[in-house]
Amino acid sequence: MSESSVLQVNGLKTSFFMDKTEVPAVDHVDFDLKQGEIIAIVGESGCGKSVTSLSIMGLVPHPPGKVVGGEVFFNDEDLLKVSESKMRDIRGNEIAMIFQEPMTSLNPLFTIGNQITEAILIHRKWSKKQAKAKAIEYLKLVGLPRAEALMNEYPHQLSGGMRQRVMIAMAMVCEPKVLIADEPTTALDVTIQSQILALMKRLNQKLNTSIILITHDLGVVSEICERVIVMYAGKIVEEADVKTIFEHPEHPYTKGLIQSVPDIRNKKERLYSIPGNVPIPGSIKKGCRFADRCEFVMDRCREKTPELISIEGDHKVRCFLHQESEEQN
Amino acid sequence: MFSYTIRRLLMLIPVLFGMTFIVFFMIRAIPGDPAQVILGQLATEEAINNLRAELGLDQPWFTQYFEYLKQLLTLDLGESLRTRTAVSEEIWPYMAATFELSFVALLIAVVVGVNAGIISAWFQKSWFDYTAMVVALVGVSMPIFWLGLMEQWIFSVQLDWLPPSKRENVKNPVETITHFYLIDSLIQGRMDQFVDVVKHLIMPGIALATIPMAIIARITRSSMLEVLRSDYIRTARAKGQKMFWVVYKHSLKNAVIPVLTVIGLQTGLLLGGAILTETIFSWPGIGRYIYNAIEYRDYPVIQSGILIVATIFVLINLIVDLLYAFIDPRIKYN
Amino acid sequence: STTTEEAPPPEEKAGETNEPEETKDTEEEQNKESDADPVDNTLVFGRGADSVGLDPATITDGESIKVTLNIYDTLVKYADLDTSIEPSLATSWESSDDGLTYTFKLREGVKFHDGTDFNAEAVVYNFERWANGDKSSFYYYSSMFGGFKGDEGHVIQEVKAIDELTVEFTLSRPQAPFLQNVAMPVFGIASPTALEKYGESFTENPVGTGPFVFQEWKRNDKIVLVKNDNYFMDGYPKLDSVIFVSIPDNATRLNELIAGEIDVADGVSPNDGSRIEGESDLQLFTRPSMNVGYLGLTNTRPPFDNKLVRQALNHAVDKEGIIAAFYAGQAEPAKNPLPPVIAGYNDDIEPYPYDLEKAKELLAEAGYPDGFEMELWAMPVPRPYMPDGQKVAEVLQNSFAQIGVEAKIVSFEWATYLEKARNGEADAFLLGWTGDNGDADNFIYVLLDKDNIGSNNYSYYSNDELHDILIAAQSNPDQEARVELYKQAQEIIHDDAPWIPLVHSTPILGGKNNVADFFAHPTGSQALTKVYFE
Amino acid sequence: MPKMLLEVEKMKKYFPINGGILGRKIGEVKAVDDVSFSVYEGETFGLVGESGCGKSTTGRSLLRLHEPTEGKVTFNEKEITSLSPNELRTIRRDVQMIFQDPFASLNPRQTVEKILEEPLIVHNIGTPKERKQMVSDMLDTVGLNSYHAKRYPHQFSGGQRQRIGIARALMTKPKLIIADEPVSALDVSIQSQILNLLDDLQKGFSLTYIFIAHDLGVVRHICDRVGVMYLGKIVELSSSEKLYEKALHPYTEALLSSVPIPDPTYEREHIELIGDMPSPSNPPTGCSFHTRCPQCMEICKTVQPKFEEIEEDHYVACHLFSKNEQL
Amino acid sequence: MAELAPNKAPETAIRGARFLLWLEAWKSFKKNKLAVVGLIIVLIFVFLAVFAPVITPEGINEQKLAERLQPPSSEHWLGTDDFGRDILSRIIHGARISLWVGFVSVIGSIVVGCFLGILAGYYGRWVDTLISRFFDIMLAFPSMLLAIAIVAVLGPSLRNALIAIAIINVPNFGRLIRSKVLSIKQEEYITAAKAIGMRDRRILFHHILPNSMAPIIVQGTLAIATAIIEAAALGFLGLGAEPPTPEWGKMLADSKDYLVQAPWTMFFPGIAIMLTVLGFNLMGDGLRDALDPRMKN
Ligand SMILES: Nc1ncnc2c1ncn2[C@@H]1O[C@H](COP(=O)(O)OP(=O)(O)OP(=O)(O)O)[C@@H](O)[C@H]1O
Ligand SMILES: Nc1ncnc2c1ncn2[C@@H]1O[C@H](COP(=O)(O)OP(=O)(O)OP(=O)(O)O)[C@@H](O)[C@H]1O
Ligand SMILES: [Mg+2]
Ligand SMILES: [Mg+2]
Repeated sequence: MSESSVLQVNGLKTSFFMDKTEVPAVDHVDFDLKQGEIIAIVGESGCGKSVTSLSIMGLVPHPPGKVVGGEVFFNDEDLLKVSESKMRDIRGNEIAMIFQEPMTSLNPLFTIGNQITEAILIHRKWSKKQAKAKAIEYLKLVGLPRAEALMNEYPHQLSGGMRQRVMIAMAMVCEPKVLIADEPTTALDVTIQSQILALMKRLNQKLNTSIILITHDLGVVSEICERVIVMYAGKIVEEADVKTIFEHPEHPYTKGLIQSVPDIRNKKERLYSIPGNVPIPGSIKKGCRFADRCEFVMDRCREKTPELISIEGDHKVRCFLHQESEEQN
Repeated sequence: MFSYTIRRLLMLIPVLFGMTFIVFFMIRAIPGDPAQVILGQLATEEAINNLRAELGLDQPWFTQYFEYLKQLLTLDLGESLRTRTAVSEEIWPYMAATFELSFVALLIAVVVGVNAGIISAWFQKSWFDYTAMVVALVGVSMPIFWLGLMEQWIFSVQLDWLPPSKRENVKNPVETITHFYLIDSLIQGRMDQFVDVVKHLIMPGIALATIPMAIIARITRSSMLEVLRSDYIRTARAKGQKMFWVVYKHSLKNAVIPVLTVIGLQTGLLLGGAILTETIFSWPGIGRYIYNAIEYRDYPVIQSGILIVATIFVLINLIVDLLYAFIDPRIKYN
Repeated sequence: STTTEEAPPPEEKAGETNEPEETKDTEEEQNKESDADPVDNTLVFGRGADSVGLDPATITDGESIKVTLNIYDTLVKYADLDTSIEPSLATSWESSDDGLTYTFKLREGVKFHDGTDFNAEAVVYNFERWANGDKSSFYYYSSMFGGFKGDEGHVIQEVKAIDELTVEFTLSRPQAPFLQNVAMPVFGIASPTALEKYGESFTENPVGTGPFVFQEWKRNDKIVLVKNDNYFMDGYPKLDSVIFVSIPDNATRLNELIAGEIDVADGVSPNDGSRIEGESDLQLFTRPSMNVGYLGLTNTRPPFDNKLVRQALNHAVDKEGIIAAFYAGQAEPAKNPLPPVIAGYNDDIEPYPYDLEKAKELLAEAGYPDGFEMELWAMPVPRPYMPDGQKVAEVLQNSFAQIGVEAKIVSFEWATYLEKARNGEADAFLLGWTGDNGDADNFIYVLLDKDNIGSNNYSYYSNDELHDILIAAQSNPDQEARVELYKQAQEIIHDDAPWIPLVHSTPILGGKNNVADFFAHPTGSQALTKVYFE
Repeated sequence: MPKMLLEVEKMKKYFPINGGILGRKIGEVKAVDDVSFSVYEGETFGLVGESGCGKSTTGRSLLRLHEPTEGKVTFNEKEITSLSPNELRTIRRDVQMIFQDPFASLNPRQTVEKILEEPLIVHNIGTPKERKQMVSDMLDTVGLNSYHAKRYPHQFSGGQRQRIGIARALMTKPKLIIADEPVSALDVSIQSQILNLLDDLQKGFSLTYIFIAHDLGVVRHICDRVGVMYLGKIVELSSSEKLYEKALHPYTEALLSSVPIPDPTYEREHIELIGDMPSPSNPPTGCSFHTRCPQCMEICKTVQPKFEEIEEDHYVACHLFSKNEQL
Repeated sequence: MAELAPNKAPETAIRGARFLLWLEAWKSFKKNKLAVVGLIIVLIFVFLAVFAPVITPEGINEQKLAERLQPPSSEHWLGTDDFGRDILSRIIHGARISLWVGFVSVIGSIVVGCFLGILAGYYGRWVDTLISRFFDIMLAFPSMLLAIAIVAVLGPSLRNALIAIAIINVPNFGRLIRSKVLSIKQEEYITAAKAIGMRDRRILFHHILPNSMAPIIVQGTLAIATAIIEAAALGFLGLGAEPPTPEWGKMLADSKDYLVQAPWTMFFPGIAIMLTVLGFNLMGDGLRDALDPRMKN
């Protein structure tokens, strides 16, 4: 475990068992998260982003899902091996998580106050009063007006943006080392999205919390992240710092993805589009999972799965195009 | 909320009105003349005609119907043709008997059903889940008159543990105050009678509870399963909350609405008189009261009995609806 | 006279009544009761239905009579096990030779439960009350005594108190079964004071002179009677109290008996007889048979208007088989409408043998060589004479089928059943009768005379010759002569075959072993005066 | 100047809110509140705005899928708002819709073939055999194969379903297509496929689009003219070039500055709006944006700004630019 | 999102496309073991019902009073009843009755319920108010009492019991359909259908009704179960089938008195009712899971 790493994921593999066949949703994912860093995991719907984060939290729905391999090191412990009660101590306390749907992620039948203080009282032996004060403090911290009044309100009385702030407050209230945010802004309007992103950035700087931001929006990535992991069909296909990804994408998928986003700054005559569709998980048994949609596909792409290799510093790619050049070098 | 309640109560009027209409004309379509029934087979034509006149049965149906409605408006439920007593006076003991039995049945059904449902959902696909659900299915598939007879045979005839029928030991009767024997025996400090009453309640209670219990267990399970899959449950778990509290605090409250609906409907059915159970266990409840009235063509009793049962049914379901709003802050009736 | 049994059609089955009334007058008395701890010497009598009312004059159903019989006394009463006449409120009586005057000497020192004296005036009061009856009440009075005052056929011309303890009845025409009739429990003498006091609600506040005093009535549930300490029979009653509880379901009632919750179970289904015998702490009571169960054929409906068809069907019934299967042997096959215990029974009649060939021949002769289709009505409720009408119907259906007669079993609710049958809508119907005064007239005239078409003559059988005989028998005070007339009547009936007489059953009751001196009376209602626990 | 195909004048759509003891109307949601615009033949007209601002309601009211509360809609010189139900049905042949959720808008129990054939049946076009041919041609056109014809919607991926939705809209050879967020449910890589397809079809069939979206990038890419909606009103309307170069209305500006740009090197100032859009059942007085406007003035709180043409073909409703006010 | 591999042989494999949905439902149904057990139970009873005359060892009505109440033996597998009739034969024939009552009454309720439900759901306004209130009234009745009263009006017979059961179930279906119509009316594909200019009636029959079928089938299956029990209950009260019809509830009532003496007479008809009802319930559950994707886990 490197010095500043807070979380280290090695060879994580999580599968779903449907009718007794194993469908791997996350397949050998490795990455490091450093202290105070914001990394992004991007990729299209179904590529395994959420499952990765749930695996880290030990919340993969079981059945049908199960983490079948790998390690997740946190505080020198493999989270995949610790007991459920130990894991409960970590959840929400040291690693917190917020979810995509602010509308449905809060329990509609309990007040905001109740839900935030609960998060505190699970982990801290505080009085209700103390917990309440802390909750109000955090509601203010995430920029919610009328924090005291909000404590007694129900989620449905809040707008989407407010709810997402509450979620963030709830996640941060125990001052976790790591915050996993699974598409925290996808359901929100752009104006609200930019508020939330700014908030996360602020919290990251102020509390030095490491953040894993999961998204499919490359714009969001470029706004606040330092490092980017691109996933495709359960595997990491490219990893690099944010500038490199946008300026020198190496994997054909990453390239295609970046090019197919329409930009508000200028009108392209025609958008680039990657042909075909994202494969059904488990449908591709051998070879590169992008092969069917790849412009540069070679015979070997269909036969063997390329490794994720480092091409330049922290820049890693999983593609035979680069493996070759590596090998030649 | 208040105005919603008022509106619902107003809506009750046409329902009850329609009800009186249907009941009134339907029971008069049943062949057989109450005067004849009352007087028996020895009665002369003349005697029957006299009695008919006395009871107002010789009037055209519509006249009789309007008379009846007029009566109802003054909250007069009429007089039993057979016992010549005001229905409003004589109905209470039957209602109480039914309430008491239904309450016990419902208690059993809810406590067992809800918990079985919760545990099944929590440990989905475990042996408990499978067993509980198969048992529940067998429960709903069981003809309860059969179950009742089997119970009697096993527990009172073979094992002699429980009294086979009725509400109390006739030789040691409960002195009635409220007509709820559990309460009556308690407030008089007669523990022996209380135990006796409880013993009498067990078998019919279970027989009556079987079906609602099974239904409640099933609905609780499916409702819980849905809730357990929801995002906010994941949130609760992500906070580090214990599964027990996730289930019993976060999930149950959310899952309870459909369960409540079912409980409301089932309560209505129970109160509507489980005639078969009441017959088998000689339970002097409202179901048999009305059933007998049908046999005797005791029109006022049938009319008022059904009207009261229906009103209670509708009211219970209204209360259930209002309860939703207490449980779920999103529901606002305006 | 008429019966207890039929009149009350609906009442008896799973019937239940309903009353709230009970509570008020109950509570005080109950307090007393719980202090007294009546458990020890209390008899719990389980039966199929609740009573309808407790004013004996107005009731018609057996379940009411079972109770009133224990609250009231009649002038004369039946013996414990048959219908012979014994003194009761009247210690002696005599009749004039022409049969038009009866003089009763009354018992001295008898008091009603309300403390008022029983005397000749009270008797007169009661008879006057009945004779002036409102037409919608007192059915028994009018049917036993030919209507009310002023009616043409009214029998009791006058009832006079000769002195404090002597009453004289003057009849307008001789009535042979007069004493039999007066002994009927429905003519129990009620307290005039109480009658005045309670008016309409007397039926819920009965006051008589009988062995037991009414205490409480919870409709559909139970009636509680307690010992009359001042009863005129010395040392009686032996029980402290009696509780009549209604348990509609036969099986449940038996379970209650086995479980020891009740002491006597009425209306035990014949099949359960063996079960009771099998229990060491139970005993079986049999009620001497005084009934008839029959299949009535509506004589006005084709093809039953054809005597040959009726006779053919008479040949097609295996009575022995039915008795073995559904009466558990507790019955004897019937060949007459009269049960054998009743004077006038014609034992010389040869029953129609069970002979399907013969039946077919008769059918062919009647013009139905291929049989026909018919409806066979089955009673929906158990009766002592027919514990399970449906099953008997099934057996009949099965044997009729063998002679080509396709019977469809039909049933209605009891009230409807009777009404429709009375209207002559049935082809063939199961029914029966329990005698209530032990007189032949109470069977043959009531059930088969043309006068009673539209009433108890459900089969619409009308024969003028028979009518003349029956009327003659009614007013002839000479018992011998009457017996002859009834024997003659039975011959006519046998030949005309308006019914298929099926059985005379011996109804059974179950009781705890320690119940002693319980006499199941043939009329279906018994006084519990002598009962005690061993 | 190209021909005007559709003209919307002062259209309003209020949804009633029921309640009270007798369930009467106790209020209304002003989903669309006085909207006017016109669409020219062959162009793509975009409607953008935050969720709930009334874009879909506007689109649907045009076709009278919601009956507009007030206002006039003229299509091809026919006044849609006053047509009889029968005439309306005929008009619908020429104006078709594509829906946001490609799954929800396809009947799950019909095969693709059936789904596509239905518009033809409804409008009595062709014999069964011809119709079959037309269906298979159309499938080719939208990039599916005719062997897909016998399948059910759930057997397709999101992008393919949206192609089916598009094919259905094209079956009757309409002139105008109202596309209500046709790509917002799709993944980026699929989104670009669909956008390209729409582009191609526009050329091939000489279609006019009304394109509703909340993604400003997509709108920029595909639209010729854009209307920006806020709380039931169009606050700015202009050609897409002008709008993206130099937005006038403070809301548009804020909106544009909030869009994350997939370019980490690109620096710009964010205009952060405070709070959320007010409820359309209780809109603010004056300018409906004044509660969140960074440049709010006193007048904005009371007086509703007029929707005026500030420059050629550039309409704005804002007091900052109001000519009258400045005079 | 699921994409079918495009290189699979198309045309032939996909013939009978209408069936495809059912095929898929069947596949998911097949996986549900309990549901399959239910189906098998139901099929067995259906088989017994259809071939009753062929397979029963004896006729249902052959009374042999001499052989009454015999315990199960090799000759009479389930013993004989109080008429000496073979219980097995009667139970097998009874399957006909119960299934007949179940199916016919439920189909009756569905037809009437659908008609009223569609009227209410589709036309709304006062039609809806009227019909809905009518359903409310019907539902507020204690259902068993209502059935008893109806039978009392019509006279007790199997047919009338069937009618009574059908009547008391009408509002259940009516409400179901109404709510389905109302909710489907809100679906986007209905808007889409309107947008292509489709007439209301076509929308109703081509879109709304077919999409309401699944819940009706599910509810129908479960209702058959209830109907069988209700028929048995009416039979038990003596308000159902006429003798000697071997209706199970009636068989139970008939043998009630023999519970101790000859328990098999009471035991087997009870088991038959329970099994059949269980079969339908299991099947209904399975169908619900298979046809209603929301219930899938
Ligand atoms: N509960 C589940 N049961 C079965 N398969 C699942 C389940 N959850 C996820 N999967 C499968 O795992 C794969 C990865 O899903 P995941 O939710 O991680 O995708 P994602 O990248 O988060 O997509 P999105 O952007 O849509 O959230 C998907 O293909 C999905 O089919
Ligand atoms: N059928 C309806 N009944 C009542 N209110 C409605 C109805 N449809 C829409 N609304 C309300 O009208 C307003 C505008 O809705 P609309 O769907 O047009 O917004 P939108 O701009 O399309 O939003 P989105 O981006 O979320 O699709 C919203 O506040 C909505 O709640
Ligand atoms: Mg996800
Ligand atoms: Mg919209």
